[in-house]
Amino acid sequence: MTRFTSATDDDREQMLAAVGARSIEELFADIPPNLRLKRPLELRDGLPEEQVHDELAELARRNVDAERESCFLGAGMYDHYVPAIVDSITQRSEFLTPYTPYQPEVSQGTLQVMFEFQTMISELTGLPVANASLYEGPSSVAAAAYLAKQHTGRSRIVVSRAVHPHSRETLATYAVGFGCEVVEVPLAGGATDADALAAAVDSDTAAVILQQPNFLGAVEDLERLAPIAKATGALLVTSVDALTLGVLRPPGEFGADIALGEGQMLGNRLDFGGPSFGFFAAREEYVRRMPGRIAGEALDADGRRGFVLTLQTREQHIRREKATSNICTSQALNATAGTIYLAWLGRQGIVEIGELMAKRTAYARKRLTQIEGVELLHSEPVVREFALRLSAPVDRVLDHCAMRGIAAGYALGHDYGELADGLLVAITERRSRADIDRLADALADALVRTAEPESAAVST
Amino acid sequence: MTRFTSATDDDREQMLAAVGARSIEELFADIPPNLRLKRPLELRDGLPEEQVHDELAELARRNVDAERESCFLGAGMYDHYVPAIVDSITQRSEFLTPYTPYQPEVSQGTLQVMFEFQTMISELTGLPVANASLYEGPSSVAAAAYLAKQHTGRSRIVVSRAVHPHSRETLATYAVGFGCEVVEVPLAGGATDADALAAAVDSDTAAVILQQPNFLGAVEDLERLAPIAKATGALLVTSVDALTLGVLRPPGEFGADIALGEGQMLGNRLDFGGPSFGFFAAREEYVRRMPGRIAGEALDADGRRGFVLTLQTREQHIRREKATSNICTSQALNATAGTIYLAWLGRQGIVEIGELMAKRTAYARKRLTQIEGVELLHSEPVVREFALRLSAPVDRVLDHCAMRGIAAGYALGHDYGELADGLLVAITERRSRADIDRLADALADALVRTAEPESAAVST
Amino acid sequence: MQRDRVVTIFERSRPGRRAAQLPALDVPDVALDELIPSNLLRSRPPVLPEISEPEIVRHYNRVSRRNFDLDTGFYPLGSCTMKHNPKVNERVAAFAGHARLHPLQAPQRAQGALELMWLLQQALGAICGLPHVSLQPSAGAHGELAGLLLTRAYHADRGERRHKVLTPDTAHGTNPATVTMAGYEAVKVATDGRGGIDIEDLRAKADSDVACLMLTNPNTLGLFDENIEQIAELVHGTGATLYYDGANLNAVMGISRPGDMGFDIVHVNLHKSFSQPHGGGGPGAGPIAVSDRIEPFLPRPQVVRRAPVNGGEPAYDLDHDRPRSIGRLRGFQGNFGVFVRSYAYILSLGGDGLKEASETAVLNANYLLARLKRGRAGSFLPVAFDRTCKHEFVLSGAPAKKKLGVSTLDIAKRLLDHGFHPPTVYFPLLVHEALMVEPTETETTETLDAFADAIDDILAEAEQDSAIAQSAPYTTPVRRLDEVGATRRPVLRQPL
Amino acid sequence: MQRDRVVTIFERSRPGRRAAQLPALDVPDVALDELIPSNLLRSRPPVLPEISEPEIVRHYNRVSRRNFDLDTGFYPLGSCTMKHNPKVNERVAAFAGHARLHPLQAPQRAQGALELMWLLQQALGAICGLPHVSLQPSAGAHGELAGLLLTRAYHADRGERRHKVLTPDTAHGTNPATVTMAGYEAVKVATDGRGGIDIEDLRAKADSDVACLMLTNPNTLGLFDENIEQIAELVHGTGATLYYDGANLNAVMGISRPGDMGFDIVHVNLHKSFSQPHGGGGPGAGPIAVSDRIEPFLPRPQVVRRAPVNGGEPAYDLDHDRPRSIGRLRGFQGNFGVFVRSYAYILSLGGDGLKEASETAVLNANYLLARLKRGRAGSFLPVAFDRTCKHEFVLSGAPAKKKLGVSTLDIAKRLLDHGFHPPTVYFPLLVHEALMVEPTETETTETLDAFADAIDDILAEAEQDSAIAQSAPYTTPVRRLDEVGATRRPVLRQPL
Ligand SMILES: Cc1ncc(COP(=O)(O)O)c(C=O)c1O
Ligand SMILES: Cc1ncc(COP(=O)(O)O)c(C=O)c1O
Repeated sequence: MTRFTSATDDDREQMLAAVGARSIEELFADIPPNLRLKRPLELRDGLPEEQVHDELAELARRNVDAERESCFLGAGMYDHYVPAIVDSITQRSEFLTPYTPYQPEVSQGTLQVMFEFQTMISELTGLPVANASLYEGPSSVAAAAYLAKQHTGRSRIVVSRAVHPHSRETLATYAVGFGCEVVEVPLAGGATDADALAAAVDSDTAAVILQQPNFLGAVEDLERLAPIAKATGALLVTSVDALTLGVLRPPGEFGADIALGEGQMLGNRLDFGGPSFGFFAAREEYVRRMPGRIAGEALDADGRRGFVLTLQTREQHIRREKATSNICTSQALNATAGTIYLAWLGRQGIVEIGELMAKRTAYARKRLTQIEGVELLHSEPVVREFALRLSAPVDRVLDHCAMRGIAAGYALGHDYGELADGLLVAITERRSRADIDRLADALADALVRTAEPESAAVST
Repeated sequence: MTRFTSATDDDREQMLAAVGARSIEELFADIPPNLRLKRPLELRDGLPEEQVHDELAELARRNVDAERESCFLGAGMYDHYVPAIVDSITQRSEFLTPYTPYQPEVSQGTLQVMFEFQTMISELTGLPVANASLYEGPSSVAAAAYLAKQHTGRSRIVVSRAVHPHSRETLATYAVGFGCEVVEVPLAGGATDADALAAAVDSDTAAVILQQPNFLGAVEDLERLAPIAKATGALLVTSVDALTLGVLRPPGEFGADIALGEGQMLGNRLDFGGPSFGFFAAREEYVRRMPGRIAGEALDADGRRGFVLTLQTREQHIRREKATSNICTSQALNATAGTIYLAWLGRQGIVEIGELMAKRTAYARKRLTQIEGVELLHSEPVVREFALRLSAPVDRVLDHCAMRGIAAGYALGHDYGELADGLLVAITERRSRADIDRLADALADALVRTAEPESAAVST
Repeated sequence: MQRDRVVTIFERSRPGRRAAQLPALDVPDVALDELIPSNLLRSRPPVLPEISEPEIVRHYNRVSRRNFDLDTGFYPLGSCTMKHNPKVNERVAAFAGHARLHPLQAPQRAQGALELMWLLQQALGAICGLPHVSLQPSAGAHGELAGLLLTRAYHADRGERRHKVLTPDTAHGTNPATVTMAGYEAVKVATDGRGGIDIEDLRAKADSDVACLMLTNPNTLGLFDENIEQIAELVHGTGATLYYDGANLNAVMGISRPGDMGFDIVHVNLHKSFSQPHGGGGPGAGPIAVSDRIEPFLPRPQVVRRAPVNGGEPAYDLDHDRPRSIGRLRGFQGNFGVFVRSYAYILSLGGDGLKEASETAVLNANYLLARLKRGRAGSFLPVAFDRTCKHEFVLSGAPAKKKLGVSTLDIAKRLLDHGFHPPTVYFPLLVHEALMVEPTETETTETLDAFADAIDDILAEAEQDSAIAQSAPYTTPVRRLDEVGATRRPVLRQPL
Repeated sequence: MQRDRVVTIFERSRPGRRAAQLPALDVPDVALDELIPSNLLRSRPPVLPEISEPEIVRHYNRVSRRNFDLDTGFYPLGSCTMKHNPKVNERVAAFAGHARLHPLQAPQRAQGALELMWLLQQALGAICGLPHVSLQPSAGAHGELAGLLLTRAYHADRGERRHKVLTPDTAHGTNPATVTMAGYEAVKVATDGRGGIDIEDLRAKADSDVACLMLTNPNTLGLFDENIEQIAELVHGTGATLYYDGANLNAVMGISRPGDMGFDIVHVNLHKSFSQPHGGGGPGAGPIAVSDRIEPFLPRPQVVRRAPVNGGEPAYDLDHDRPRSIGRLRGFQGNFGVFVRSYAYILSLGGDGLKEASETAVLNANYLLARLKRGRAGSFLPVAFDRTCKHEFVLSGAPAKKKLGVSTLDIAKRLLDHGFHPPTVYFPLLVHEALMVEPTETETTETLDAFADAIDDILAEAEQDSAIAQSAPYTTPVRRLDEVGATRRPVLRQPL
């Protein structure tokens, strides 16, 4: 008997008797004998809880996390502080352990949070409708392309090279399935090349996908790009960083049809990349094509206000092969964390955090580019992340900084062959001026040392 | 406005208007002006949550806790594993945030847990009644002495020198107040000297206090000591380690009048010594003199089963200067943790953990005494803790072991001048055979090195 | 559960209140429009709530109490495996070494995380009987999509283009929905009299244009398809792949392996068989296990173990260099936090424990079914296919509807008043007025008995007065909601 | 709240079930009676529950739902300062560096913990206006005992033996109870017409046999004693000490300091003013702050800061070498986990924030009082002393009882049906049918308004039909319980 089960030998006997079976094996008689596993699984024996704890603690210790070093890594996920109320509320079994609110009468908690979440996302993006979450950022980009294809009947997706590489790759993966050609618009400096965009968009273009701020941290000139993107009737899809939307003009105001994004920065842990959530907002006209759960207000039999899952005829469990998406289990608890985080941040906080990041980022950008061997990769406006060029091999510089307890940023060369000397540096409200100054020192030091011969450098 | 308050400037104005005051200061007009603090408190400015988190994390990092070293420290508190359900249940706001269950109709949760706790303590100790918790171990010893004094009208308390030094010191502190003489019975080897006990007990003796297992880890021969202790009508008070009561005969079966103890080992964190809880069980005849809250079953107006605080006429809020104790706020949440832990451990587990500790302790005792320079301090039977004599200065040995990531035990010399070479080593289910073997290696190594001249030793 | 009036967080908001306090500005102040052109700046802050910490806590605490949850009561939601979520999993997932690890941390500084993923891959491979695992998919449906994209890549690699994917009529909705998203045509296969695949129908449809057959086994009727070997042979004969929807893996862990049954691709719902809490609808994870011939196409990056260098520890790495890969399905490495919990779960149970879990799940289901059969459910809610079930079973409420006038929905709603979460209803579609009951292994016989009694009570009550069930529930935070009205005039956000 | 039938954990127990799984025996097996004489061994295991983890979780989850809690609703329990408990405090207290630190760890390896304690001592000293602090006492009453033992030691040191301790008739029960435990005789001092100490009565009783006057200021009527300077002079004139029961410190933080008022010894309830959650009745902590002349007698050990060696960091230590100390009051160093939370709270608020907390606490109390006065409470529940109150106020239910036939208890019970925790009732004893209301600073005006409305509704209802309140509550998990019966035939444990 495991510690999670209750059937004692006595229980088993009594239950088998009630079933009319002589043995547990008999219950599996319908499995052809040669398909039955004749030996134990190749797994270790079960462990007491404390040993499970200790083994996981040992694995965790072998990771250098953002508690142990000063983390300037971003590129889609960011080391923001998750307030304690987020954990204490999401760990309540009432939110943690139920499933999708199929029975609204006993799921008003989850449903109300969804409704509040949708309202917040709608407010942030400046678009009237939002769903209750998707898996995460990049797959939401692919979902938007699918919507655009279904909606327009067109088969080209135009995507800026300044969109997150993971989003572009995911889009490409999905597009092979639903049958779309993906066309990439090059960069001009740090931003999307407007002329190339104009050239790329044609009458078979279902969607144009941009990112704000883009992967290199640049604030795209959406005022200029939006009309170009929409010129031929394509849907304008913007992938946005929700935490910048206290200061940046929301996509809805630029005429975006869909705004979506990664939700990790909203009260979710880094968790080595997941689970987090994707959000997805759109203009009214797309609501019946949106993927994912949507909560709506409803009245009960006594006229009391409540909430239900609504517009379910979009969904796989009703429409099956005609569904607008195959998504079922999504990321409700992560979106709940996002909701609590946004309530915590509040109307003032969302602006303040954007301003704080923008000002610290400006400081960091200036401070770091004063270092010999460091220059700006682009000079576009930025909010929370910016790109540099280093005069020494980026990976070696990163290793040097790591030895000093600093994750200095992300090497752009992983994704952009043409930017092999590029470093992407992210700033959050957790990275103080002192942290930035320490990064500057480490970077300066690393650049000097990595200029030295390898052997000497290694001995540090 | 702090982040925990809601009164905006507008709120304040509106509220002041309702009160009919012009300013907040006016509300403090009754404080004589020269008693008003004219300057800010000498405290730092308030910090954002994340900075509070970071500062506390930094302080925590400067402690070597049992997650970071192999901990053989015991002497009253032990590094047992606290199962995750204990935290997840006690962190539910329903248990965490209410106060003493003064309104039973909306406090059935707390009251039921108290009732279950009392039942478990009663079962463990073999005594019919238990209260719902006291502060912790040593002050519970003092509380028992106070009860004995009140009950018998006598004024001598006889305590074995094998009782925890903190208990003896606390007793001495309290006894000055309630006016009792405290008489100590010496050790004979590792246990209480039975003859000396017989000599110490007289007709003015209110209580005899023994500890099981005693501070040196020895299982006292209560069968022999109990009749001696009770010979003149004194109350026999035993301080017990609850986690040994799956294997050790319970105090109630030896005729103890009161059994009490420290509750930390029952699902409570080490927490550098607190908060934990004290438990207190007694024979029926003392129930109306017991200190602390007691829950009892009761029926409601509709005949439904419920629980209430009962026998409150013992308590300070009813009886004031005639109360049997001054205790008010106690350690309810810690006792709740204890209740969950005991439910988790269960009828089989309480025996198994005792047996596991006893067998590992036997192994460790044998293994360590094979080391050159280590010998048994006593050879009494032990369950989870035992005492050694070292041939080198204990503190230096401990420092050496600490450098190897091992807290080797507690130096008895702190409390027993005559045992300056004594080391007390504790075993829990967390200390594996491999840990014990590592301790043996470290100890052997330390004994060799501390025999060397100081300077050489330090360079390790 | 809380029955108070709905108040949203926005309705609790008052101008000027706040919970967040951010670090003070510690760098030179600059006007924002000196940094960013003002036409790209927001003119009016988004209307988020203004509320203090204590009030946020109270709000969500109160709201939470309007949920039914697994830690409070029985939740036999068929197909969802609502088993206990061990609390230690939450504890280990919260370690800073996991929770605050950046996904782009260099592999040499994330060895613990990569090893954990590798160990989980190994374990899932062993359980599924297939050698290669990708943890990337975010849920079951995502795993299905991966499976069909893998199928496409496999066929393409062999120079084939196939257009159809077969799914049984009992399939979960995600199966056909995925077929469409993956650019295939969904073709339904019929169910035979014993609740398995109708072999004749399959034979008729399994032609060379079929790319894949997606199957659940035990299927959504809770029945093991005894003909699985024949099915596999048939499907493989056409050159198609065989996909295993692992939602029902909880019935056969350590007992029978999909790989041995002949499946090429399997998805595993970590939020079902492997105890990840359901969170109100996620997060979950849908790792896939595949056979050798599918392996080259697995998503990128893949967690690999590199041979030890200089006799040291083996090194774990992310392999991006997979030229035939279908590519990424999402950002970063997958739902790592879910992997931690499920790996902890597997460690807790071990091989024997997993097997015992499946045995007990099946025993509990058969016991509950036997109990129900003996009562009024025997006549009013008969089991759809009268065989030994696996971890769940499907009842038909058609007789109850006809004879008593109470529908499956009515019975489900009335169960709420008895303090139980209802089973899955109206699925699978094949069964009229279906009630799909999955007790899981972590329930006691006492709970199963109480549930059977409640069903019996409800039917007995309906024999007397069907109106009671028809208007149930009565004791829940709200009563039946007007879903039709909600769809007709959708209110999807709060007007502010 | 849950209204289901009571089932205890023992009643859920079934032979053979279990949750705990312990590490396997990894040392040679020996029979237990080879290690320990069999007459000292237990013959029959204690009857603890036998139950699996999922069932334990469900049990206590369900049981928990039968509690009213601060995170769900307003809890104006007078004298208890039920302010919000910041969640970050729980987070930082759980760090392994705190939670798994052994109390006997060598000071050089526990520097963080000792520094934290030292910083908390400093902060409490600053708030109290007294230079020396001991954190040892476990709660307020324990602090009181410490205070009287210090008083005794102080007098003894001067060769004096005094026998009496004065407490006002409004004093909390712990004050006189402590007096007795400390071996003194409790002498009551009367209250004057403004709710303060009756100076004449005090003068009459303050003779040279008085060891101490224990005072709460603001007192339990919520009123600041304006004559405190005169009182201090009078008491000090006799050579006695002046003890400050700090339960009401939440009214004056940063505004007025007990040390400046002339108090020699102060206890602070960390579970009141400093936000430690109340836990259903603890844990708390009752640190004491004292003046120079009391310092030599402080409990042992004391956390001290030693001057930096070689210009390094200062070292924190436990000083056991205090020859005039009263000794220990408990094991180890006190309720360290509580210190972590309260220190985090002080860091969160800072000096200004603490002052604002007190200001708002007082404003909220006066506002609520004003709101109540204006309604029916004005005539049926008049305030006992009509002055500006501090953080709380006391109403008298005597008129309601007389005119409406509803007692303070009835009103309290009826409040439960309105979703509020009642105020403290029947304390202080001085006030007939007392209702002691402490809203705290963390409540909104909306909540205060709603509470005032509820009181008004209850009184209005009682004007129509007093029987309703007399039999309240109706909506709680249980209704009024037979406390008399429970005392008469106590059932204090479950028979097994
Ligand atoms: C049989 C079956 N298949 C597939 C799925 C889809 O899995 P997920 O919800 O994880 O996407 C489910 C989940 O409900 C299911 O029950
Ligand atoms: C005025 C007053 N004094 C003393 C105490 C005793 O404090 P504690 O409960 O912490 O022992 C209380 C607590 O209720 C109180 O309100």
